[in-house]
Amino acid sequence: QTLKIGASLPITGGLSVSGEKHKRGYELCTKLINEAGGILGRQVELVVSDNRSDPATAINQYERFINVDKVDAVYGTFSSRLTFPVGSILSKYNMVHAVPSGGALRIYEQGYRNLFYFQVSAAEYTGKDVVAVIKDLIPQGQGPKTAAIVSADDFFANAIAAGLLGEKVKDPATDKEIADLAPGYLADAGIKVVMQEKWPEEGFNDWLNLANSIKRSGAEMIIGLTASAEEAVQLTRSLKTVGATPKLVYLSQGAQTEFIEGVGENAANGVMIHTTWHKDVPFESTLAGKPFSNADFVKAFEAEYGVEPDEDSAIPFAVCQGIEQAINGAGTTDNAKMGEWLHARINDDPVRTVLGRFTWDERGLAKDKSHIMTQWQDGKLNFVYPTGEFEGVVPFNYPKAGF
Amino acid sequence: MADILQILILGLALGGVIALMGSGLSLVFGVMRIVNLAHPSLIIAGAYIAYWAFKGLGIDPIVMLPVSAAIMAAIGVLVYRLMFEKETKSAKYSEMTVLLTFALAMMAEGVLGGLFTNTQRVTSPDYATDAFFIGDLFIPKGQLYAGLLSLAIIGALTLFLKYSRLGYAIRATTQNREAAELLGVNVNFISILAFAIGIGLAGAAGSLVSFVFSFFPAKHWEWVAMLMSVVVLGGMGSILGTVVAALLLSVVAAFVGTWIGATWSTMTFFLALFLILLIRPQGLFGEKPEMA
Amino acid sequence: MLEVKNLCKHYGGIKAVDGATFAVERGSITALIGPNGAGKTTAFNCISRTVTPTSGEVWLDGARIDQLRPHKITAKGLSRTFQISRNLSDMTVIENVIVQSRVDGIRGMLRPAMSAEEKDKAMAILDFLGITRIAYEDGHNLSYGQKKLMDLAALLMSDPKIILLDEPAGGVNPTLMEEIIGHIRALNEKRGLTVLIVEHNMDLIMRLSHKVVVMAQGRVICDGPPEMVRKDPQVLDAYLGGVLEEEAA
Amino acid sequence: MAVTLQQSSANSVLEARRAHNEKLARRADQTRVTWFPLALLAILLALPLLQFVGNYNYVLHLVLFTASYVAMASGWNILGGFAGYVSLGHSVFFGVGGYFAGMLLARYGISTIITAPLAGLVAAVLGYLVGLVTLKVRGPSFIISSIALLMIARILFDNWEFVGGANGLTLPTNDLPVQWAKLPYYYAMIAIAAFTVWATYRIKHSKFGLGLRAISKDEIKAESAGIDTRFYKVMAFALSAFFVGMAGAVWGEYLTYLRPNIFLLILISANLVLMCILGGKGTIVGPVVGAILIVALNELFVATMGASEVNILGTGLVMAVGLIFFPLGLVGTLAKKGKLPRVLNWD
Amino acid sequence: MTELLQVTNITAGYGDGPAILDGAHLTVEPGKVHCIIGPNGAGKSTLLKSICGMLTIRKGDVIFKGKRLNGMRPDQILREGICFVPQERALFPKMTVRENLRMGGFILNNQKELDRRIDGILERFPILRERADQHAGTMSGGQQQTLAMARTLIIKPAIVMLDEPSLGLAPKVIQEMFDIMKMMSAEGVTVLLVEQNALMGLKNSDWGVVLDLGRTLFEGPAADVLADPRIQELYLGGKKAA
Ligand SMILES: Nc1ncnc2c1ncn2[C@@H]1O[C@H](COP(=O)(O)OP(=O)(O)OP(=O)(O)O)[C@@H](O)[C@H]1O
Ligand SMILES: Nc1ncnc2c1ncn2[C@@H]1O[C@H](COP(=O)(O)OP(=O)(O)OP(=O)(O)O)[C@@H](O)[C@H]1O
Ligand SMILES: [Mg+2]
Ligand SMILES: [Mg+2]
Repeated sequence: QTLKIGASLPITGGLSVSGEKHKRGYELCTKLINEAGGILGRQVELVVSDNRSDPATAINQYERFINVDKVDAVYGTFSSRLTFPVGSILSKYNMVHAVPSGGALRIYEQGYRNLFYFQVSAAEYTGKDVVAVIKDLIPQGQGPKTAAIVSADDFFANAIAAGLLGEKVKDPATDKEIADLAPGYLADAGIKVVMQEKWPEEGFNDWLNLANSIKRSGAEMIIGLTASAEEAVQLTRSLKTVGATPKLVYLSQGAQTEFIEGVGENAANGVMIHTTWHKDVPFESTLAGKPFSNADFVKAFEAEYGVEPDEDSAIPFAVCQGIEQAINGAGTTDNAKMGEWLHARINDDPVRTVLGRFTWDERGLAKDKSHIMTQWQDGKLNFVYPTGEFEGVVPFNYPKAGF
Repeated sequence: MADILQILILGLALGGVIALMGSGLSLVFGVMRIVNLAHPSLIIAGAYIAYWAFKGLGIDPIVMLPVSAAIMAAIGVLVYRLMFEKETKSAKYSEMTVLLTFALAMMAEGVLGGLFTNTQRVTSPDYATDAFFIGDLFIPKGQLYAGLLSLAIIGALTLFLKYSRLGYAIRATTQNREAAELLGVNVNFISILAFAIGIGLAGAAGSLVSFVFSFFPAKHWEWVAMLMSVVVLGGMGSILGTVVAALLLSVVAAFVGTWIGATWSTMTFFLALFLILLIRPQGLFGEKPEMA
Repeated sequence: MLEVKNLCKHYGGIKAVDGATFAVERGSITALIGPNGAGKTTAFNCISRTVTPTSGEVWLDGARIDQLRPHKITAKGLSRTFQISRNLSDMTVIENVIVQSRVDGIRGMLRPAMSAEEKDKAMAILDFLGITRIAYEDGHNLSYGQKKLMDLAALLMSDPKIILLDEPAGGVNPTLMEEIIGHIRALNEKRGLTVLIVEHNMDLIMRLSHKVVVMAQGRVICDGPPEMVRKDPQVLDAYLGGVLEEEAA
Repeated sequence: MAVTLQQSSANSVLEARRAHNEKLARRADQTRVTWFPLALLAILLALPLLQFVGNYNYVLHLVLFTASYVAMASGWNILGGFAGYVSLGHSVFFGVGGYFAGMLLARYGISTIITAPLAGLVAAVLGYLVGLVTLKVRGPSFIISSIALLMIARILFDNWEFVGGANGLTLPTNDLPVQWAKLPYYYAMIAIAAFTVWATYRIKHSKFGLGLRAISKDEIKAESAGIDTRFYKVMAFALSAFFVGMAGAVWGEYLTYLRPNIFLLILISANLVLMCILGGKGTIVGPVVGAILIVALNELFVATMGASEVNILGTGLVMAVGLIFFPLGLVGTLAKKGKLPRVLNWD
Repeated sequence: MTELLQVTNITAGYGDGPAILDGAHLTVEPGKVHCIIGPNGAGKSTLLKSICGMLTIRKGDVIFKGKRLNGMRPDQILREGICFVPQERALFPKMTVRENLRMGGFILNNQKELDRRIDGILERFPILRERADQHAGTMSGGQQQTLAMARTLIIKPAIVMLDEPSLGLAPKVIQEMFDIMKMMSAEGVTVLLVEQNALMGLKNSDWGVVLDLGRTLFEGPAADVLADPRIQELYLGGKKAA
């Protein structure tokens, strides 16, 4: 009898680029597990449904997995905007909710105990690592003094912006304050925000104007918090067209191959992006009980799909590893037991994935992890930070030489 | 001052492209009474043709324009024969066609998604991310070329419709199919022709759009409302109106986007639509509906 | 009863109606005639307010109505037909007819669409006009004359005080027309229905109307009893052409 | 048969004409059935009994989902089907209803099942106001204005921090065990759907409904027939918004999540249109049949093809084929051919 | 008898509805004026529509100059030489009068000749010349009727079929209209008209046809039709005449 695992993903619609990659991550992992004999001796059957980037459909599909397909476990979906609604239904059924993407703090402050986030930390705290790069890698006094923050009106992007700007995070339903992030990472680092702008989630075309405003603000650092790789491409291309000359550009998306394809090597040069994963980081993990390094993952992925993986496939791969280890660890597909097992992880006995080690706090946020900062250099995405922790770190390019 | 001028330039540059995207829509409505909700998705199809030629064969999208227009026109013929030919006799023609084109939009999205995946694409000829710098000001080359070409195409088409024999036949068929047929017009052929021209225009627009905006199959939903607003504001079916509305709104949107906030720049299009409904329901250049 | 004062309707440079003044007395049958393009239909449109007059006044029963919306005018008891029949497709002929019956306020709106009495009345009217067989036919699938008849039936349904008929005889078979004339006259005599009629059929006008108003180029050029108008040289020249002599011959 | 004037008298021609007319005359509609919808309702009310023998949550979910669409599509039908104003923006009222009741729930803990009529009323008022502006134009312009309305609502809600902006907000879940958690919403939604269908029936068979139908064909004619077209239209808009708003209210709590991009989607509006058209616009049973059909079809696509472009392609294809072969909708086309099963004649 | 157009026992109807015409026949002789009369809804317009190809003929034949026309499209039939002016909505409302006339000569390939003929027409109908640049849809009922009629003069077909040409015309214009028709027939154009203004119509015609019950009840010289008391009573408003 097979062991069924369901995942609802945005294969079509606005989030489809990442959704498709998530599917690959889940599929590859499942395939490798099955080749190694499955979980608890059972072959794994992966059920993927397309939710068309629509929250209501996503909820519907998880409910279908649980009630009709009678799955043994589920994988999370892509993006905060889908994870939020799915969270409540999975909590109702008390399924382990392994979240590949959905970093907003509010998701974890609802009191659910079945959440396990497979990324570094809540998006609100991303700014910490950005500022750290500036502090650690740029010589004293040469760092940017002013910044322009432009962001998509998106869950994830808003959350990063809130951290950078030091805003309060509130639950609009009850107006309860969840966290006060003041004064904000930028203020901390002595960077003044000279321009701030948001664009709507859908239907925005006026990129040149935005880029023009950024240029005119004269900001030395441009922070572009885009919701998708597509927006990152648009923003970068427009900055190039208007001839902006910042010293540093940080984008929240753009680690994907689509980015370099869309903007070209020159424009991409020096653009910094935070990620949870990078192909050159020597993470060690286990798969089906055997050691499985990050390099193994990259190799397997290339063999399967003919392209290099990126973050959007690595994270779901890690989610799949986590569920596998949880089932094996708990010795059952009883989700309550699996949840207990995952919560019981400690630093010495963590969940080991291609994203590194994971242990979680009460809320489901990973403990003691930091982002990997990457930078496009001559058409390649190199990882530049943290220095000193792993092999393969490449020197940071600064300042950026135009687009 | 330079600021204002710059924003104006950017607005106009964007407006030129939007004008071409909208004018195909306007044309198909003007001469066929079809509100083609699928127009944006067909523009995307045209853009994919340009993209494929650019990536695979290294052909410049502007060079590709006539080809992609021709291919799309051919597709238009096919689509018309399969979907719309039967509807011409329906009493609910205009409403039916709205829904049919809606279905067409979904099918196009599905097919394109299957062929090209949902990854975002853009063609990147050099001029696409370049600009003419004049002192403090700059004019983006890509937008400029696209805008000028758009206006030229629209102009040529308008003349064709107004003065050529086929143009007469097309307009006559729209206004009174039976009468046109009784006067010797092969109305079915004319309908196919007109539809093909409209879709061909989508193909042409697609070529130009391919280096101005990035696109993926599902992108058309974002465009549809914006283009429709432009068309209504200009006056349903008036190509000149569409062009003026597109330029006007783009400029206003540029100012709103800069001075009030980028979130609100899209809003310009929709608010303008409501405003025009309040004060001049037939649109800027539309004819006042005749009562009795 | 109905007074039109100095009515003007200009379309750009075209003066469709240009200062027309005439009155329709209560209980009379008044004919409005004139050459093609004289502005008769436009005058009707202005009276029933389907178009907005450029200037001028329209009074009904001592109240000004040219500011009212059309349905209000209809509610005051003025109903009209259209020269080119406007029928409601996808609705049966009987529905087309019953739609014209009066609805008062929200209460009225909630009444059943077709009460038994209304149905009987509608069928009686259709029967009289000889079109019972199309009662359940789609209002669109009618011959030209049938549409005219349906319009007339709808008009009779609403029990108006005054009706405006725009070429009711156009396209209607003469034999049937005879009966319709008889009916209109009966309504006029028995119930005091006031009628304003536009027609080109002079024979019909002469026999039916008490008074004739002649329009040409947007203006009223002559007005009086039929016999007088018929002999008016201006009318002969502008409108009747050589017809009269021929008929006389 | 061979009547020629040469041989017969005038009277015999009149006689023959009568017979001829008799032959060509079309009959009045067949009578409707009422027992069938009532029986259907009874079955649906009893359906949750299944929970005693197993977990049929998903079945309940599907019925609830369908019921919400029945309510919305029937509501849409008042404006789109009767009055002929096709709106692609009705999801606005879905959203307004959802948010209004949802915020009441979040702040004051009053269940949306209680506040739904109020939410409907708020949607109706909004519909009334919007209608005053947009109902000035007909046909394509109106359709587009409705899309624009949706876009405006979307942008406003996306930026309205009080209701959580683009990020939305979560609503508290109820404390019932999983087995029974859906029931309150299930019954509420069935009740709303049944009420809506009944209401559309009443509307269609009133003077108001007749007036709306006249408006949908020729507004000038309707106006000169004494119908206050402006008032009728705006009322139709408000009423149809009312029902959609009610459905939205309950849907919000059921999902436990409010977000602009759940409610304010053009695809939801499009679904309403599609359901009415496929089922039979302007008929009572049409939206019901359409809703069942579309939801079932959607399930089929999701279940068999799971994912992807095929799904969109399939939906588009079904829509196109349906429109081409059943231009009056399933119910309308069958009725025209006289092949409509009697149980489906609810008019 | 040398007939130009022969309609034998045709059956026709709308869509898949009942047969409106059932056993209608008609003989059209060259150069004459033919007038069809009959009560409302008899099928007169339907007959003309069937001949010109707007409706499919279910049974029977339409033979024109020895050629069977069944199943041909209206534009093809026009090119054969049969021109039809329907009863309603024959114009292009958003085109000007001049453009409407230009469309009337659509099948002509010689643009110069077309312009010349249009000028000729405008000369003949001052009412149209005045309005040459007005949209046809905004003209009065009678003006539109005149335009529809005038448009047929641009091409010189073998047969002109007119459905109630006198509809909505002022008495003076009606007379002119019949004069034009006579002139056309003198020029060799055969005229087939349907008239409810039956007395007028028959008086100006050579041949009369009575259509009722979807079939032809009587065919004969117009004078015979006028004289028949039964026809008088049934179709010509006979009580008065009697
Ligand atoms: N919308 C319009 N735009 C421009 N001119 C118009 C419009 N409507 C009417 N006209 C002009 O106004 C004049 C009066 O038209 P109207 O229809 O009132 O004439 P009428 O007396 O009813 O003629 P008929 O007997 O032919 O029906 C005509 O010359 C017509 O061309
Ligand atoms: N479009 C249509 N669809 C269905 N039935 C129609 C249609 N048009 C006409 N009919 C039917 O065909 C019959 C004959 O119509 P037709 O127009 O031929 O009559 P007619 O003799 O021209 O009458 P009139 O003198 O009133 O113009 C009518 O009874 C009508 O019900
Ligand atoms: Mg008139
Ligand atoms: Mg007729």
